Amino acid sequence: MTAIITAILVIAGIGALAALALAIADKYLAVQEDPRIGLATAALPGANCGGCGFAGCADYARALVEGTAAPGACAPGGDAVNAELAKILGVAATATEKRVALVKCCGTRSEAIRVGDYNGICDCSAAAATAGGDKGCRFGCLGYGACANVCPKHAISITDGLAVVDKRLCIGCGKCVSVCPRKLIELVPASATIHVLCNNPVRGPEVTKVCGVGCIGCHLCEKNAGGKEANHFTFNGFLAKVNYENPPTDATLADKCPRKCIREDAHFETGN
Amino acid sequence: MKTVNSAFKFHGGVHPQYNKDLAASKPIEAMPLPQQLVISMSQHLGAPAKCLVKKGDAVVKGQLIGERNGFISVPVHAPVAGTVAAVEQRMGPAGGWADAVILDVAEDQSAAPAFLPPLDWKSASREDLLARVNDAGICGMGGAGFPSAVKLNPPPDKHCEYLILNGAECEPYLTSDYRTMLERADRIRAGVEIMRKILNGPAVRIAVEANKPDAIKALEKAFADIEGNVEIVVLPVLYPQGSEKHQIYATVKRIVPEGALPIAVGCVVENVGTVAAIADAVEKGIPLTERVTTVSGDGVVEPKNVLAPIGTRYADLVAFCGGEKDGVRKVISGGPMMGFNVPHLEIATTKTTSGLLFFTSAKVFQYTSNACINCGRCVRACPMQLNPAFICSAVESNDIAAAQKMDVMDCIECGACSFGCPAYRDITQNCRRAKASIRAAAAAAKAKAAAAAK
Amino acid sequence: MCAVMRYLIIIVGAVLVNNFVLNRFLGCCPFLGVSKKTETALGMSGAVVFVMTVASAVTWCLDHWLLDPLGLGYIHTLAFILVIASLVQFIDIAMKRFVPPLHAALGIFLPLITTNCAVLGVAELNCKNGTPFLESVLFSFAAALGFGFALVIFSGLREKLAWADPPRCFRGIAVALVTAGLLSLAFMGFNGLVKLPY
Amino acid sequence: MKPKDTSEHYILSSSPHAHADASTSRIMLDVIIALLPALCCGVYFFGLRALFLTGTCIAACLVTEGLCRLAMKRNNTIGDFSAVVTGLLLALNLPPDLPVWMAALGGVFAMGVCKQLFGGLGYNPFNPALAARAFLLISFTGPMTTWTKSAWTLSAGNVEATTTATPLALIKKGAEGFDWSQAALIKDLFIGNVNGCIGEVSALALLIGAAYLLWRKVITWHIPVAFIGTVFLYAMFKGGVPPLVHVLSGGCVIGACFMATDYVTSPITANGKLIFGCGCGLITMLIRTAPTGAYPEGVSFSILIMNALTPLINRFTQPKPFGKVKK
Repeated sequence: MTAIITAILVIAGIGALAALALAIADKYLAVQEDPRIGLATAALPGANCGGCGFAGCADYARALVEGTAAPGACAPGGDAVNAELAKILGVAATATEKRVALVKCCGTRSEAIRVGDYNGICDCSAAAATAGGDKGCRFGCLGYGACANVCPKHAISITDGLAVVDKRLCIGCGKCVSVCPRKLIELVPASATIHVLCNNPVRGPEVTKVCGVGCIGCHLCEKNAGGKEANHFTFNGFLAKVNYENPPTDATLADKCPRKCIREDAHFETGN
Repeated sequence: MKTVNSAFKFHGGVHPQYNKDLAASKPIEAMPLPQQLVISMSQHLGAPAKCLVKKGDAVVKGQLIGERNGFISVPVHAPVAGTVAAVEQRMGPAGGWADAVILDVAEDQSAAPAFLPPLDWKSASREDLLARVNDAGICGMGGAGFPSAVKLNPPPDKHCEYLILNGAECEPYLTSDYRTMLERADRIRAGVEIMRKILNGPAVRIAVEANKPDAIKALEKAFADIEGNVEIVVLPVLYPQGSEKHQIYATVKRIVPEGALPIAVGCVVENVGTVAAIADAVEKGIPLTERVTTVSGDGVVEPKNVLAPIGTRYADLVAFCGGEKDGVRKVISGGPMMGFNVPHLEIATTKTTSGLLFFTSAKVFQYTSNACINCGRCVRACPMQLNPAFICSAVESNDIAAAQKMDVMDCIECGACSFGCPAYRDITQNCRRAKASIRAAAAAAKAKAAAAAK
Repeated sequence: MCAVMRYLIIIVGAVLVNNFVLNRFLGCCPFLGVSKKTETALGMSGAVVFVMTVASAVTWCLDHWLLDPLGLGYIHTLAFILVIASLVQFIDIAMKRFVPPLHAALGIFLPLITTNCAVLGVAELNCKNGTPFLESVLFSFAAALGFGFALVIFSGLREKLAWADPPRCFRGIAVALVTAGLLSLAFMGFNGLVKLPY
Repeated sequence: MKPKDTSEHYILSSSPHAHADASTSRIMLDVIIALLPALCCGVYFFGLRALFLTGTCIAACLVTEGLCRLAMKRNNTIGDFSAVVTGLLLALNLPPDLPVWMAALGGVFAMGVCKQLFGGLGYNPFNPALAARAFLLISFTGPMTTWTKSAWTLSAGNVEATTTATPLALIKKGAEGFDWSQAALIKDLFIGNVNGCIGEVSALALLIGAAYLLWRKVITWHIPVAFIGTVFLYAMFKGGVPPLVHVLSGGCVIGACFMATDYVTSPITANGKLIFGCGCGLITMLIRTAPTGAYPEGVSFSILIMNALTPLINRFTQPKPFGKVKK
């Protein structure tokens, strides 16, 4: 009996001493950290995609609390997360619409010509730096998958020498936008259904020389979509561009395009 | 004046097959004028020149058609008389697109050329000479195309102690500098005297690789009675002996610090062809509008050293050399170690086009890369003493930060690593990729900082 | 045998011959967890060296001066865990205050030293062998050094493996475990290199 | 409609457009050629069974490599001869009387576990042949240390004795009163007329092979010289058995010239190679001369341990760039 009591007392005594030491340490050595950092980190999706421009969610959370970043940069989280963040930080939320990446080119290997046999690293920037790239069109998708390699959600695949985004998987982080040497990926509202899949602003004859589906700037789409006043399309040189502030919804526009570079809900099913 | 052997060997280097005999014995030959020239506004390092002509304008030989646009930039002149057919974007040899003047060459070339007034270098002031080098549109003709006027005008706190003439021509196949040294040694001498005056009398070192004894002899003859500290330095045959930093080490044993220009160690390096061009620009007032280009390789009927106006399309150039043989698989603008592949022959020569090589499948190696076996050949070959194997592996794993830590930015892209790689890895291309990515990131960071400052 | 020689043998024995990770298979959790980067591995090694040395000294005193006189040898495991756990907590707090970058790098693995069987293992071994105080501390120090040595070597290997291209199913921890096995195989060469005094 | 492509395309690739006459398979072939003299000596001293064992190892390696690549759905890499080199090196490091199935198992382990599991040639952290040898040694200590058939004669004083032990085993045992410095013994060791693994016995044949590799610039002098030099110096300062005996016996020469110089698992820079070689020599001698050590020979373990240290050595022996300014 005494043995049991001694044991209990000894262990309890050691425990009490250790607790005292820890309590003192906690009081005198503790580091004050803003509790909001933990809250903000927990509110973020934890995908660590880096789309906000910071090294992962925790880093973004720290920047938010320190005031060097504003909520609204988290595309994967969407409105709900941004509202939550704004609540934690005590600022007004800015609404963001879900955006997805769009590859503005439809010149597959079977539609657009190549001007050389590229032999080198399988990377778009590397290919573009070699004699300007092997694709005839100097604005088109090279199809070496730089965007697919950086996509944290594996939403981009290369089909027939062309990058294709799966709208359902895309979280709109924008990493692909910055790695594309041809700068032909754009973040567009997920709700838009009609897209011009071309990035070549030069004159028609130059385009038809290198691509079977390149935009020649014929303005037919604009005419079919209610003319200039309807303001569904804008033009950059000889290149039509969907006005994503006011996107067209008429599915027949795609069929009416003589160059077949207008596609409905390009490549992907309607996202959510 | 004396001839000495280089006593300083830099680390690494490789020995490619030189194959210079294809064109070495062919004297420089001026080619008849082609029907059309494509004169790029971006033939040099730095900002492209600003185009001064428009469609329909008639120009005469030597007329200024592109003006200097910024500090590091050079003007462009019309090589022949003709009419401007268009000003449009064209692809240059390196794959970049820039404005180019498409010039329909006039049949009648009798119109008086618009050359600059000749200068007597002995009586002209240093500033006048420098202005002339600038106005004549002279840039380094060895490959990089650095504006010569900038090079010859060091900042006031720097003094040029050595003027080094680069006659190494370490790239295989190329013989344009060799022929220039052989046939135009007197022009090189005149250029040296002018440059010496501009640079306030530095010592002169003429660096020539040992495999060009004829050129050394010709230079010795031309420079026999020159006064002052002038030496011909015979370099051992080793690629990349023509690299600026390594040539400085091999001739005067000075090491250019990373990220610095040769003037940091009191040196100015200029290609021999450029020196001859400077002589012409000063003494005869002729701007830089033509150059010697070696057309060679096993895919060309008759290899030649061609004196062609700048802007000659490659198709015209090769036609003058008997055309290309059947089965050409690769066309290289420049030398095989550092030159650029071109996809078609519509591309035109620039002030830096030292060679145009055509290779048939017998000389072309097509490859698939295998895993690095860590053999260390690239480490032994790298003249910059980097670790190309590890840099390449890091870049392939998208670890650009690791590559940067291993000093990839010091890489001179000479290709010595890829040349000897038994696994046929794209080491040089990966280094290039890492450098481009680091530069882009730095530019983006700068832009972001600038935006934040606003 | 002179004392210096004896200490040398203890050190060589604990670092190379009976390496805690590669021979006794203690402390495998941090060995696999904190070996992705050499910098972190070095930090972890330092932390373990410190914790193990201090812990063994404290536990030795506890064992010899408190538990043994009271005849409570049978609860020493319990007591050791208690002491080690609070010690690690203390170091955690101190490190957060004084070397925050290292604290951030070690992350979850610093509290995990609490459950690092190597720390408890060395205390148990000392207790079982009845080693004198100085040798206990030295042995613990050397054992921790051995742990750190193995950890740093392994982190180097894993940094190299990050560039490798193993089959999909073996990526990550699987290939790391195979590497650890091969490393252990290599260390078997030291078998019997020195005869430990106990 | 797709526009018409212009004629045949040129190849577009990044510079350099020239390449030296070098390839992985050529290097491996050189190593195989360099190992042939040692193999011939092995066959001469131990009979045709040695050849059979070697064939088994090579076949096991090739089959395993092929099957692994197939299972991984990757390109077949048998053509680069690296599997042959591993098989050959493994066989040369086995006792001639080892059961054939054990040798085959070693080959499977080398290729499957030590190489392809990491992704194939270039990614393995440990030398596959040595790891397999260590694996066999640990698993089948008896057969791996039994030397029955080929006996060698040595003379101690005036007594001629025949032994089935290897020279290193004798050293470990501390053969009393034995004259280690006699010329006949050195000669036997040099020619290979002693007991040991198939390929390690003849220092002469191995040195011929090493000379070939040096001439072909497949290996550099750093690792062999540092390795053998360290063994020599250590033995010299230790006293007792003459250093030359230590260098010539066991796997020292084959290890220094062929195993430690394996590209993949050794440091890439010259300084790193020197450190690596010294480390190998030091650990070898530690294991060999420890009176209580479990193994008479330490070459394979020493190289394996240094293989493990290679990434760290690489880390600390990075070359300094030309013109690098100290920060």
